[in-house]
Amino acid sequence: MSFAIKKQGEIVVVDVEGQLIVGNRQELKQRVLDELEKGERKFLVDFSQTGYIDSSGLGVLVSLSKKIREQGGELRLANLNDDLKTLFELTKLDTLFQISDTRERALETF
Amino acid sequence: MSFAIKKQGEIVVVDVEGQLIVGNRQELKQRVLDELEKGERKFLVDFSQTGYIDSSGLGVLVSLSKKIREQGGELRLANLNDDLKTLFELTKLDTLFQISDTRERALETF
Amino acid sequence: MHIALELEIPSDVRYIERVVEIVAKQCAQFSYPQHQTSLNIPVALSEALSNAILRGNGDRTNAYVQVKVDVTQDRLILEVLDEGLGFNFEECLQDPREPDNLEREDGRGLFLMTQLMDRIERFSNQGNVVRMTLKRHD
Amino acid sequence: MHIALELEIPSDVRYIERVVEIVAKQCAQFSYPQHQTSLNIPVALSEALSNAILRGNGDRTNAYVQVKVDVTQDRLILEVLDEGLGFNFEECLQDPREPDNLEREDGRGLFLMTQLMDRIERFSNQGNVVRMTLKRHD
Ligand SMILES: Nc1ncnc2c1ncn2[C@@H]1O[C@H](COP(=O)(O)OP(=O)(O)O)[C@@H](O)[C@H]1O
Ligand SMILES: Nc1ncnc2c1ncn2[C@@H]1O[C@H](COP(=O)(O)OP(=O)(O)O)[C@@H](O)[C@H]1O
Repeated sequence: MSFAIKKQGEIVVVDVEGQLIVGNRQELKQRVLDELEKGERKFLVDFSQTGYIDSSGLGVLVSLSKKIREQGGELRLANLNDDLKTLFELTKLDTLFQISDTRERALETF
Repeated sequence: MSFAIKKQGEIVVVDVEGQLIVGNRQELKQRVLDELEKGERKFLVDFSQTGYIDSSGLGVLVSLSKKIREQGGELRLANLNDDLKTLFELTKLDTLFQISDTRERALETF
Repeated sequence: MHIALELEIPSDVRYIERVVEIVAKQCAQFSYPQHQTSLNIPVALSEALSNAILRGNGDRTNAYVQVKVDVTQDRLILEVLDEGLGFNFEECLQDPREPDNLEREDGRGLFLMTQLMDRIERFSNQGNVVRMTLKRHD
Repeated sequence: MHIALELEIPSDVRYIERVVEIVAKQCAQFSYPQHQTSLNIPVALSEALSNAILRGNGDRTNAYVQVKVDVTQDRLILEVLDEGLGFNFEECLQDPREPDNLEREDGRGLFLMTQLMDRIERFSNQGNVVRMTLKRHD
Protein backbone atom coordinates (compact mmCIF):
# COMPACT_ATOMS: atom_id res chain seq x y z
CA MET A 1 0.00 0.00 0.00
CA SER A 2 1.29 3.42 -0.91
CA PHE A 3 0.14 6.86 -1.95
CA ALA A 4 1.19 8.66 -5.11
CA ILE A 5 0.59 12.40 -4.96
CA LYS A 6 0.90 14.63 -8.01
CA LYS A 7 -0.37 17.96 -9.18
CA GLN A 8 -2.60 18.34 -12.26
CA GLY A 9 -3.28 22.00 -12.96
CA GLU A 10 -4.30 23.41 -9.62
CA ILE A 11 -5.62 20.08 -8.34
CA VAL A 12 -3.69 17.77 -6.03
CA VAL A 13 -4.40 14.20 -7.14
CA VAL A 14 -3.79 11.35 -4.70
CA ASP A 15 -3.73 7.74 -5.89
CA VAL A 16 -4.36 5.23 -3.15
CA GLU A 17 -2.59 2.02 -4.11
CA GLY A 18 -3.69 -1.02 -2.10
CA GLN A 19 -5.62 -0.81 1.14
CA LEU A 20 -6.61 2.36 3.03
CA ILE A 21 -6.81 1.04 6.58
CA VAL A 22 -5.88 1.68 10.18
CA GLY A 23 -2.24 0.82 9.49
CA ASN A 24 -1.61 3.50 6.87
CA ARG A 25 -4.39 6.12 7.01
CA GLN A 26 -2.20 8.37 9.20
CA GLU A 27 0.29 8.65 6.34
CA LEU A 28 -2.42 9.73 3.90
CA LYS A 29 -3.73 12.28 6.39
CA GLN A 30 -0.32 13.80 6.99
CA ARG A 31 0.57 14.05 3.31
CA VAL A 32 -2.68 15.76 2.41
CA LEU A 33 -2.44 18.13 5.39
CA ASP A 34 1.09 19.06 4.28
CA GLU A 35 -0.27 20.09 0.87
CA LEU A 36 -3.09 22.04 2.53
CA GLU A 37 -0.52 23.81 4.67
CA LYS A 38 1.42 24.73 1.52
CA GLY A 39 -1.70 26.48 0.21
CA GLU A 40 -3.30 23.82 -1.96
CA ARG A 41 -7.11 23.86 -1.88
CA LYS A 42 -8.40 21.39 -4.47
CA PHE A 43 -7.92 17.70 -3.77
CA LEU A 44 -8.94 14.60 -5.68
CA VAL A 45 -8.50 11.09 -4.28
CA ASP A 46 -8.48 8.45 -7.02
CA PHE A 47 -9.41 4.92 -5.92
CA SER A 48 -8.84 3.08 -9.19
CA GLN A 49 -5.94 1.19 -7.63
CA THR A 50 -7.48 0.70 -4.20
CA GLY A 51 -8.38 -2.62 -2.59
CA TYR A 52 -10.54 -2.23 0.47
CA ILE A 53 -11.10 0.66 2.90
CA ASP A 54 -11.92 0.18 6.56
CA SER A 55 -13.83 2.48 8.92
CA SER A 56 -10.69 4.32 9.95
CA GLY A 57 -9.85 4.92 6.29
CA LEU A 58 -13.34 6.33 5.78
CA GLY A 59 -12.84 8.40 8.94
CA VAL A 60 -9.67 9.96 7.56
CA LEU A 61 -11.45 10.97 4.36
CA VAL A 62 -14.25 12.56 6.39
CA SER A 63 -11.89 14.50 8.63
CA LEU A 64 -9.66 15.63 5.74
CA SER A 65 -12.71 16.80 3.86
CA LYS A 66 -13.81 18.86 6.84
CA LYS A 67 -10.38 20.43 7.37
CA ILE A 68 -10.10 21.27 3.67
CA ARG A 69 -13.58 22.81 3.62
CA GLU A 70 -12.67 24.93 6.63
CA GLN A 71 -9.90 26.43 4.50
CA GLY A 72 -12.29 27.11 1.66
CA GLY A 73 -11.14 24.12 -0.35
CA GLU A 74 -12.71 20.84 -1.46
CA LEU A 75 -11.95 17.13 -1.45
CA ARG A 76 -13.48 15.01 -4.20
CA LEU A 77 -13.35 11.32 -4.93
CA ALA A 78 -13.12 9.36 -8.18
CA ASN A 79 -13.09 5.81 -9.52
CA LEU A 80 -14.84 3.88 -6.78
CA ASN A 81 -15.38 0.27 -7.80
CA ASP A 82 -18.66 -1.48 -6.93
CA ASP A 83 -17.42 -2.65 -3.54
CA LEU A 84 -16.27 0.81 -2.54
CA LYS A 85 -19.53 2.33 -3.78
CA THR A 86 -21.42 -0.11 -1.56
CA LEU A 87 -19.24 0.93 1.38
CA PHE A 88 -19.96 4.63 0.85
CA GLU A 89 -23.67 3.93 0.43
CA LEU A 90 -23.90 1.79 3.56
CA THR A 91 -22.42 4.61 5.62
CA LYS A 92 -24.23 7.37 3.67
CA LEU A 93 -20.87 8.95 2.99
CA ASP A 94 -21.90 9.09 -0.66
CA THR A 95 -24.02 12.08 0.42
CA LEU A 96 -21.04 13.87 1.94
CA PHE A 97 -18.63 13.64 -0.97
CA GLN A 98 -18.74 14.64 -4.58
CA ILE A 99 -17.94 11.36 -6.31
CA SER A 100 -17.02 11.07 -10.00
CA ASP A 101 -16.93 7.96 -12.12
CA THR A 102 -13.66 8.85 -13.81
CA ARG A 103 -10.65 10.93 -13.00
CA GLU A 104 -11.07 13.00 -16.17
CA ARG A 105 -14.62 13.91 -15.25
CA ALA A 106 -13.58 14.87 -11.73
CA LEU A 107 -10.76 17.08 -13.07
CA GLU A 108 -13.01 18.78 -15.65
CA THR A 109 -15.83 19.63 -13.28
CA PHE A 110 -13.73 20.79 -10.35
CA MET B 1 -3.81 -31.52 -15.06
CA SER B 2 -3.88 -32.97 -18.52
CA PHE B 3 -1.76 -34.82 -21.04
CA ALA B 4 -1.02 -33.65 -24.56
CA ILE B 5 0.15 -36.40 -26.86
CA LYS B 6 1.60 -35.75 -30.31
CA LYS B 7 3.85 -37.43 -32.76
CA GLN B 8 7.18 -35.96 -33.85
CA GLY B 9 8.75 -38.12 -36.57
CA GLU B 10 8.50 -41.63 -35.19
CA ILE B 11 8.52 -40.50 -31.57
CA VAL B 12 5.39 -40.18 -29.45
CA VAL B 13 5.83 -37.07 -27.27
CA VAL B 14 3.73 -36.72 -24.11
CA ASP B 15 3.50 -33.38 -22.31
CA VAL B 16 2.44 -33.70 -18.68
CA GLU B 17 0.68 -30.50 -17.73
CA GLY B 18 0.22 -30.04 -13.98
CA GLN B 19 0.62 -32.84 -11.46
CA LEU B 20 1.28 -36.50 -12.17
CA ILE B 21 -0.28 -38.14 -9.15
CA VAL B 22 -2.52 -40.91 -7.91
CA GLY B 23 -5.62 -39.16 -9.23
CA ASN B 24 -4.56 -39.03 -12.90
CA ARG B 25 -1.69 -41.48 -13.47
CA GLN B 26 -4.13 -44.10 -14.74
CA GLU B 27 -5.06 -41.82 -17.62
CA LEU B 28 -1.43 -41.38 -18.63
CA LYS B 29 -0.86 -45.11 -18.43
CA GLN B 30 -3.85 -45.92 -20.60
CA ARG B 31 -3.02 -43.36 -23.27
CA VAL B 32 0.57 -44.51 -23.61
CA LEU B 33 -0.46 -48.19 -23.67
CA ASP B 34 -2.95 -47.37 -26.45
CA GLU B 35 -0.11 -45.95 -28.54
CA LEU B 36 2.07 -48.98 -27.77
CA GLU B 37 -0.81 -51.22 -28.89
CA LYS B 38 -1.02 -49.27 -32.15
CA GLY B 39 2.62 -50.15 -32.82
CA GLU B 40 4.47 -47.09 -31.52
CA ARG B 41 7.81 -47.91 -29.90
CA LYS B 42 9.59 -44.63 -29.11
CA PHE B 43 8.17 -42.52 -26.32
CA LEU B 44 9.32 -39.23 -24.80
CA VAL B 45 7.69 -37.73 -21.72
CA ASP B 46 8.33 -33.99 -21.45
CA PHE B 47 8.04 -32.51 -17.94
CA SER B 48 8.55 -28.84 -18.77
CA GLN B 49 4.96 -28.09 -17.75
CA THR B 50 4.81 -30.45 -14.79
CA GLY B 51 4.30 -29.47 -11.15
CA TYR B 52 5.00 -32.31 -8.77
CA ILE B 53 5.00 -36.09 -9.17
CA ASP B 54 4.11 -38.50 -6.38
CA SER B 55 5.22 -42.08 -5.85
CA SER B 56 2.33 -43.47 -7.87
CA GLY B 57 3.27 -41.14 -10.74
CA LEU B 58 6.84 -42.43 -10.55
CA GLY B 59 5.43 -45.97 -10.42
CA VAL B 60 3.52 -45.48 -13.65
CA LEU B 61 6.63 -44.26 -15.43
CA VAL B 62 8.56 -47.31 -14.21
CA SER B 63 5.87 -49.76 -15.29
CA LEU B 64 5.34 -48.10 -18.67
CA SER B 65 9.06 -48.14 -19.29
CA LYS B 66 9.15 -51.87 -18.56
CA LYS B 67 6.19 -52.65 -20.82
CA ILE B 68 7.65 -50.59 -23.64
CA ARG B 69 11.04 -52.29 -23.30
CA GLU B 70 9.37 -55.68 -23.45
CA GLN B 71 8.06 -54.67 -26.89
CA GLY B 72 11.52 -53.62 -27.99
CA GLY B 73 10.78 -49.92 -27.50
CA GLU B 74 12.04 -47.18 -25.18
CA LEU B 75 10.66 -44.51 -22.89
CA ARG B 76 12.78 -41.41 -22.34
CA LEU B 77 12.30 -38.33 -20.21
CA ALA B 78 13.10 -34.67 -20.79
CA ASN B 79 12.96 -31.28 -19.08
CA LEU B 80 13.04 -32.22 -15.40
CA ASN B 81 13.26 -29.13 -13.24
CA ASP B 82 15.46 -29.16 -10.13
CA ASP B 83 12.70 -30.51 -7.88
CA LEU B 84 11.92 -33.36 -10.23
CA LYS B 85 15.62 -34.14 -10.63
CA THR B 86 15.88 -34.39 -6.85
CA LEU B 87 12.91 -36.75 -6.80
CA PHE B 88 14.46 -39.05 -9.41
CA GLU B 89 17.81 -38.97 -7.61
CA LEU B 90 16.30 -39.75 -4.19
CA THR B 91 14.63 -42.84 -5.63
CA LYS B 92 17.57 -43.72 -7.92
CA LEU B 93 15.17 -43.70 -10.85
CA ASP B 94 17.67 -41.43 -12.59
CA THR B 95 19.65 -44.64 -13.18
CA LEU B 96 16.68 -46.37 -14.82
CA PHE B 97 15.75 -43.70 -17.36
CA GLN B 98 17.54 -41.89 -20.09
CA ILE B 99 16.96 -38.25 -19.11
CA SER B 100 17.66 -35.29 -21.42
CA ASP B 101 17.88 -31.65 -20.47
CA THR B 102 15.84 -30.46 -23.44
CA ARG B 103 13.23 -31.89 -25.72
CA GLU B 104 15.34 -31.17 -28.81
CA ARG B 105 18.25 -33.12 -27.40
CA ALA B 106 16.01 -36.03 -26.51
CA LEU B 107 14.50 -36.09 -30.02
CA GLU B 108 17.90 -35.87 -31.72
CA THR B 109 19.54 -38.65 -29.77
CA PHE B 110 16.65 -41.14 -29.79
CA MET C 1 -14.84 -30.18 2.47
CA HIS C 2 -14.36 -28.20 5.60
CA ILE C 3 -11.52 -25.87 6.60
CA ALA C 4 -10.69 -24.51 10.04
CA LEU C 5 -7.88 -22.01 10.40
CA GLU C 6 -6.37 -20.50 13.52
CA LEU C 7 -3.95 -17.61 13.54
CA GLU C 8 -2.25 -15.82 16.36
CA ILE C 9 -0.68 -12.42 15.86
CA PRO C 10 1.00 -9.87 18.10
CA SER C 11 -1.26 -6.95 18.99
CA ASP C 12 -0.10 -4.74 16.14
CA VAL C 13 -2.23 -3.24 13.38
CA ARG C 14 0.47 -3.92 10.81
CA TYR C 15 -0.55 -7.61 10.81
CA ILE C 16 -4.14 -6.86 9.77
CA GLU C 17 -3.58 -6.78 6.04
CA ARG C 18 -1.76 -10.12 6.02
CA VAL C 19 -4.39 -11.86 8.13
CA VAL C 20 -7.16 -10.52 5.90
CA GLU C 21 -5.34 -11.77 2.83
CA ILE C 22 -4.91 -15.28 4.28
CA VAL C 23 -8.57 -15.53 5.30
CA ALA C 24 -9.93 -14.11 2.04
CA LYS C 25 -7.81 -16.58 0.07
CA GLN C 26 -9.17 -19.42 2.12
CA CYS C 27 -12.71 -18.39 1.23
CA ALA C 28 -11.77 -17.97 -2.40
CA GLN C 29 -10.83 -21.69 -2.25
CA PHE C 30 -14.54 -22.33 -1.76
CA SER C 31 -15.37 -19.96 -4.61
CA TYR C 32 -17.33 -17.55 -2.44
CA PRO C 33 -18.72 -14.79 -4.64
CA GLN C 34 -16.30 -12.01 -5.39
CA HIS C 35 -18.10 -9.22 -3.51
CA GLN C 36 -17.94 -11.31 -0.35
CA THR C 37 -14.22 -12.03 -0.63
CA SER C 38 -13.33 -8.49 -1.67
CA LEU C 39 -15.73 -6.43 0.48
CA ASN C 40 -17.68 -8.18 3.26
CA ILE C 41 -14.91 -10.40 4.59
CA PRO C 42 -11.94 -8.00 4.36
CA VAL C 43 -13.76 -5.00 5.83
CA ALA C 44 -15.61 -6.82 8.63
CA LEU C 45 -12.48 -8.72 9.62
CA SER C 46 -10.31 -5.57 9.55
CA GLU C 47 -12.80 -3.85 11.86
CA ALA C 48 -12.86 -6.71 14.33
CA LEU C 49 -9.06 -6.94 14.26
CA SER C 50 -8.40 -3.25 14.76
CA ASN C 51 -10.92 -3.13 17.61
CA ALA C 52 -9.28 -6.18 19.21
CA ILE C 53 -5.84 -4.59 18.90
CA LEU C 54 -6.66 -0.97 19.75
CA ARG C 55 -9.72 -1.27 22.00
CA GLY C 56 -9.53 -4.76 23.49
CA ASN C 57 -5.81 -5.21 24.05
CA GLY C 58 -5.11 -1.48 24.00
CA ASP C 59 -1.91 -0.78 25.90
CA ARG C 60 -1.23 -4.44 26.74
CA THR C 61 1.81 -4.51 24.51
CA ASN C 62 2.58 -8.20 25.07
CA ALA C 63 -0.94 -9.28 24.28
CA TYR C 64 -1.96 -11.37 21.30
CA VAL C 65 -4.96 -11.52 19.03
CA GLN C 66 -6.27 -14.88 17.91
CA VAL C 67 -8.33 -15.39 14.79
CA LYS C 68 -10.36 -18.53 14.18
CA VAL C 69 -11.88 -19.19 10.81
CA ASP C 70 -14.25 -22.01 9.98
CA VAL C 71 -15.32 -22.29 6.35
CA THR C 72 -17.61 -24.63 4.52
CA GLN C 73 -19.30 -24.37 1.16
CA ASP C 74 -22.28 -22.61 2.78
CA ARG C 75 -21.03 -20.31 5.49
CA LEU C 76 -18.02 -18.66 7.07
CA ILE C 77 -17.54 -18.18 10.81
CA LEU C 78 -14.87 -15.72 11.94
CA GLU C 79 -13.88 -15.37 15.58
CA VAL C 80 -11.55 -12.64 16.80
CA LEU C 81 -10.24 -13.00 20.36
CA ASP C 82 -8.49 -10.30 22.38
CA GLU C 83 -7.20 -10.23 25.95
CA GLY C 84 -9.40 -7.30 27.01
CA LEU C 85 -12.35 -7.12 29.38
CA GLY C 86 -15.00 -7.20 26.67
CA PHE C 87 -17.66 -4.63 25.94
CA ASN C 88 -21.39 -4.28 25.47
CA PHE C 89 -21.92 -4.57 21.74
CA GLU C 90 -25.43 -3.09 21.63
CA GLU C 91 -24.43 -0.08 23.71
CA CYS C 92 -21.30 0.64 21.73
CA LEU C 93 -23.01 0.27 18.35
CA GLN C 94 -23.88 3.62 16.80
CA ASP C 95 -25.56 4.63 13.59
CA PRO C 96 -23.00 6.65 11.63
CA ARG C 97 -25.68 7.67 9.12
CA GLU C 98 -27.41 9.95 11.61
CA PRO C 99 -26.84 13.61 10.83
CA ASP C 100 -24.97 14.17 14.11
CA ASN C 101 -22.62 11.28 13.37
CA LEU C 102 -22.13 11.61 9.63
CA GLU C 103 -19.08 13.87 9.91
CA ARG C 104 -17.48 12.07 12.82
CA GLU C 105 -14.12 10.47 12.19
CA ASP C 106 -14.77 7.34 14.24
CA GLY C 107 -17.62 5.06 15.24
CA ARG C 108 -18.24 3.17 11.98
CA GLY C 109 -16.54 -0.12 12.87
CA LEU C 110 -19.25 -2.11 14.67
CA PHE C 111 -21.86 -0.68 12.32
CA LEU C 112 -20.00 -1.95 9.25
CA MET C 113 -19.56 -5.37 10.85
CA THR C 114 -23.34 -5.65 11.37
CA GLN C 115 -24.01 -4.48 7.82
CA LEU C 116 -21.47 -6.74 6.14
CA MET C 117 -22.07 -9.92 8.12
CA ASP C 118 -25.26 -11.93 8.68
CA ARG C 119 -24.79 -12.33 12.40
CA ILE C 120 -22.56 -10.93 15.13
CA GLU C 121 -22.13 -12.39 18.61
CA ARG C 122 -19.93 -11.17 21.43
CA PHE C 123 -19.05 -13.27 24.45
CA SER C 124 -16.27 -13.89 26.91
CA ASN C 125 -14.13 -17.01 26.87
CA GLN C 126 -10.76 -16.43 28.54
CA GLY C 127 -10.85 -13.01 26.94
CA ASN C 128 -13.21 -11.20 24.65
CA VAL C 129 -14.58 -12.94 21.56
CA VAL C 130 -16.38 -11.40 18.61
CA ARG C 131 -17.94 -14.03 16.34
CA MET C 132 -19.19 -13.11 12.89
CA THR C 133 -21.14 -15.39 10.57
CA LEU C 134 -21.54 -14.86 6.85
CA LYS C 135 -23.72 -17.04 4.68
CA ARG C 136 -22.74 -17.57 1.10
CA HIS C 137 -24.85 -15.17 -1.00
CA ASP C 138 -24.49 -15.90 -4.68
CA MET D 1 2.74 -15.25 13.82
CA HIS D 2 1.39 -18.74 13.99
CA ILE D 3 -1.12 -20.52 11.76
CA ALA D 4 -3.05 -23.71 12.43
CA LEU D 5 -5.22 -25.16 9.72
CA GLU D 6 -7.60 -28.10 9.81
CA LEU D 7 -9.24 -29.65 6.79
CA GLU D 8 -11.59 -32.54 6.44
CA ILE D 9 -12.16 -34.24 3.09
CA PRO D 10 -14.13 -37.25 1.88
CA SER D 11 -11.95 -40.28 1.30
CA ASP D 12 -11.36 -39.59 -2.38
CA VAL D 13 -8.03 -39.09 -4.14
CA ARG D 14 -9.47 -36.30 -6.27
CA TYR D 15 -9.24 -33.98 -3.25
CA ILE D 16 -5.50 -34.42 -2.88
CA GLU D 17 -4.41 -31.76 -5.32
CA ARG D 18 -6.62 -29.11 -3.73
CA VAL D 19 -5.50 -29.88 -0.19
CA VAL D 20 -1.86 -29.77 -1.25
CA GLU D 21 -2.41 -26.41 -2.90
CA ILE D 22 -4.04 -24.93 0.21
CA VAL D 23 -1.27 -26.16 2.51
CA ALA D 24 1.57 -25.13 0.21
CA LYS D 25 0.08 -21.63 -0.08
CA GLN D 26 -0.14 -21.37 3.68
CA CYS D 27 3.58 -22.14 3.92
CA ALA D 28 4.36 -19.71 1.14
CA GLN D 29 2.77 -17.08 3.44
CA PHE D 30 5.72 -17.65 5.74
CA SER D 31 8.09 -17.46 2.78
CA TYR D 32 9.37 -20.99 3.16
CA PRO D 33 12.05 -21.62 0.54
CA GLN D 34 10.74 -22.56 -2.85
CA HIS D 35 12.07 -26.13 -2.97
CA GLN D 36 10.19 -26.87 0.24
CA THR D 37 6.87 -25.48 -0.98
CA SER D 38 7.19 -27.02 -4.44
CA LEU D 39 8.82 -30.39 -3.63
CA ASN D 40 9.02 -31.51 0.00
CA ILE D 41 5.60 -30.40 1.16
CA PRO D 42 3.51 -31.34 -1.90
CA VAL D 43 5.05 -34.76 -2.40
CA ALA D 44 5.19 -35.83 1.27
CA LEU D 45 1.63 -34.63 1.86
CA SER D 46 0.32 -36.34 -1.30
CA GLU D 47 1.88 -39.60 -0.14
CA ALA D 48 0.37 -39.38 3.32
CA LEU D 49 -3.02 -38.48 1.85
CA SER D 50 -3.13 -41.21 -0.73
CA ASN D 51 -2.06 -43.79 1.87
CA ALA D 52 -4.77 -42.51 4.25
CA ILE D 53 -7.40 -42.72 1.51
CA LEU D 54 -6.36 -45.95 -0.22
CA ARG D 55 -4.65 -47.93 2.57
CA GLY D 56 -6.09 -46.53 5.81
CA ASN D 57 -9.72 -45.89 4.88
CA GLY D 58 -9.63 -48.31 1.94
CA ASP D 59 -13.12 -49.51 1.20
CA ARG D 60 -14.78 -47.44 3.96
CA THR D 61 -16.53 -45.25 1.46
CA ASN D 62 -18.14 -42.97 4.04
CA ALA D 63 -14.90 -42.33 5.83
CA TYR D 64 -13.09 -39.00 6.03
CA VAL D 65 -9.52 -37.86 6.08
CA GLN D 66 -8.50 -35.02 8.35
CA VAL D 67 -5.44 -32.88 7.78
CA LYS D 68 -3.97 -30.66 10.49
CA VAL D 69 -1.33 -28.14 9.64
CA ASP D 70 0.60 -26.06 12.14
CA VAL D 71 3.03 -23.53 10.69
CA THR D 72 5.39 -21.07 12.24
CA GLN D 73 8.36 -19.21 10.84
CA ASP D 74 10.63 -22.12 11.79
CA ARG D 75 8.81 -25.37 11.20
CA LEU D 76 5.80 -27.04 9.71
CA ILE D 77 3.87 -29.90 11.30
CA LEU D 78 1.48 -31.90 9.11
CA GLU D 79 -0.86 -34.50 10.55
CA VAL D 80 -2.93 -36.80 8.35
CA LEU D 81 -5.66 -38.81 10.10
CA ASP D 82 -7.55 -41.73 8.64
CA GLU D 83 -10.18 -44.04 10.10
CA GLY D 84 -8.17 -47.21 9.56
CA LEU D 85 -6.50 -49.54 12.03
CA GLY D 86 -3.02 -48.10 11.66
CA PHE D 87 0.12 -49.85 10.53
CA ASN D 88 3.70 -50.48 11.57
CA PHE D 89 5.68 -47.75 9.84
CA GLU D 90 9.12 -49.37 10.23
CA GLU D 91 7.94 -52.68 8.89
CA CYS D 92 6.12 -51.20 5.93
CA LEU D 93 8.99 -48.90 4.98
CA GLN D 94 11.03 -50.29 2.10
CA ASP D 95 14.07 -49.06 0.26
CA PRO D 96 12.99 -48.58 -3.35
CA ARG D 97 16.63 -48.02 -4.39
CA GLU D 98 17.55 -51.68 -3.83
CA PRO D 99 18.05 -53.53 -7.10
CA ASP D 100 15.12 -55.85 -6.39
CA ASN D 101 12.79 -52.90 -5.78
CA LEU D 102 14.00 -50.42 -8.38
CA GLU D 103 11.61 -51.59 -11.09
CA ARG D 104 8.60 -52.08 -8.84
CA GLU D 105 5.58 -49.91 -9.47
CA ASP D 106 4.70 -49.33 -5.80
CA GLY D 107 6.43 -49.02 -2.45
CA ARG D 108 7.98 -45.54 -2.72
CA GLY D 109 5.49 -43.55 -0.61
CA LEU D 110 6.74 -43.99 2.95
CA PHE D 111 10.33 -43.81 1.70
CA LEU D 112 9.72 -40.42 0.04
CA MET D 113 8.03 -39.13 3.19
CA THR D 114 11.09 -39.99 5.26
CA GLN D 115 13.43 -38.44 2.68
CA LEU D 116 11.47 -35.23 2.23
CA MET D 117 10.56 -34.54 5.87
CA ASP D 118 12.77 -34.16 8.93
CA ARG D 119 10.72 -36.41 11.16
CA ILE D 120 7.85 -38.87 10.80
CA GLU D 121 5.74 -40.23 13.65
CA ARG D 122 2.84 -42.64 13.49
CA PHE D 123 0.39 -43.15 16.34
CA SER D 124 -3.24 -43.91 17.04
CA ASN D 125 -5.70 -41.32 18.29
CA GLN D 126 -9.27 -42.26 17.44
CA GLY D 127 -7.90 -43.51 14.16
CA ASN D 128 -4.52 -43.59 12.55
CA VAL D 129 -2.31 -40.48 12.58
CA VAL D 130 0.82 -39.81 10.55
CA ARG D 131 2.67 -36.71 11.75
CA MET D 132 5.42 -35.16 9.63
CA THR D 133 7.69 -32.34 10.72
CA LEU D 134 9.71 -30.17 8.36
CA LYS D 135 12.15 -27.55 9.57
CA ARG D 136 12.71 -24.49 7.49
CA HIS D 137 15.88 -25.04 5.46
CA ASP D 138 16.96 -21.90 3.66
N1 LIG E 1 -12.70 -5.65 21.12
C1 LIG E 1 -13.17 -4.60 21.83
N2 LIG E 1 -12.85 -4.47 23.13
C2 LIG E 1 -13.33 -3.43 23.86
N3 LIG E 1 -14.13 -2.48 23.36
C3 LIG E 1 -14.48 -2.53 22.08
C4 LIG E 1 -14.03 -3.60 21.23
N4 LIG E 1 -14.56 -3.41 20.00
C5 LIG E 1 -15.29 -2.29 20.06
N5 LIG E 1 -15.25 -1.75 21.30
C6 LIG E 1 -15.93 -0.53 21.77
O1 LIG E 1 -16.90 -0.17 20.80
C7 LIG E 1 -16.70 1.18 20.41
C8 LIG E 1 -17.20 1.41 19.00
O2 LIG E 1 -16.37 0.68 18.09
P1 LIG E 1 -16.42 1.05 16.55
O3 LIG E 1 -17.81 1.05 16.09
O4 LIG E 1 -15.48 0.09 15.87
O5 LIG E 1 -15.85 2.52 16.46
P2 LIG E 1 -14.43 3.11 16.85
O6 LIG E 1 -13.51 1.94 17.10
O7 LIG E 1 -14.07 3.90 15.66
O8 LIG E 1 -14.70 3.93 18.09
C9 LIG E 1 -15.23 1.41 20.61
O9 LIG E 1 -14.93 2.77 20.74
C10 LIG E 1 -14.98 0.64 21.88
O10 LIG E 1 -15.36 1.39 23.01
N1 LIG F 1 -2.43 -44.83 6.41
C1 LIG F 1 -2.12 -46.13 6.29
N2 LIG F 1 -2.93 -47.09 6.82
C2 LIG F 1 -2.63 -48.41 6.70
N3 LIG F 1 -1.52 -48.87 6.09
C3 LIG F 1 -0.67 -47.98 5.53
C4 LIG F 1 -0.92 -46.57 5.61
N4 LIG F 1 0.10 -45.93 5.00
C5 LIG F 1 0.94 -46.89 4.56
N5 LIG F 1 0.48 -48.14 4.88
C6 LIG F 1 1.12 -49.43 4.56
O1 LIG F 1 2.46 -49.19 4.17
C7 LIG F 1 2.69 -49.80 2.89
C8 LIG F 1 3.77 -49.03 2.14
O2 LIG F 1 3.29 -47.77 1.76
P1 LIG F 1 4.03 -46.92 0.64
O3 LIG F 1 5.48 -46.88 0.95
O4 LIG F 1 3.32 -45.63 0.53
O5 LIG F 1 3.88 -47.77 -0.68
P2 LIG F 1 2.54 -48.17 -1.46
O6 LIG F 1 1.43 -47.36 -0.88
O7 LIG F 1 2.89 -47.83 -2.87
O8 LIG F 1 2.41 -49.64 -1.20
C9 LIG F 1 1.35 -49.81 2.21
O9 LIG F 1 1.27 -50.80 1.20
C10 LIG F 1 0.44 -50.14 3.39
O10 LIG F 1 0.46 -51.52 3.68
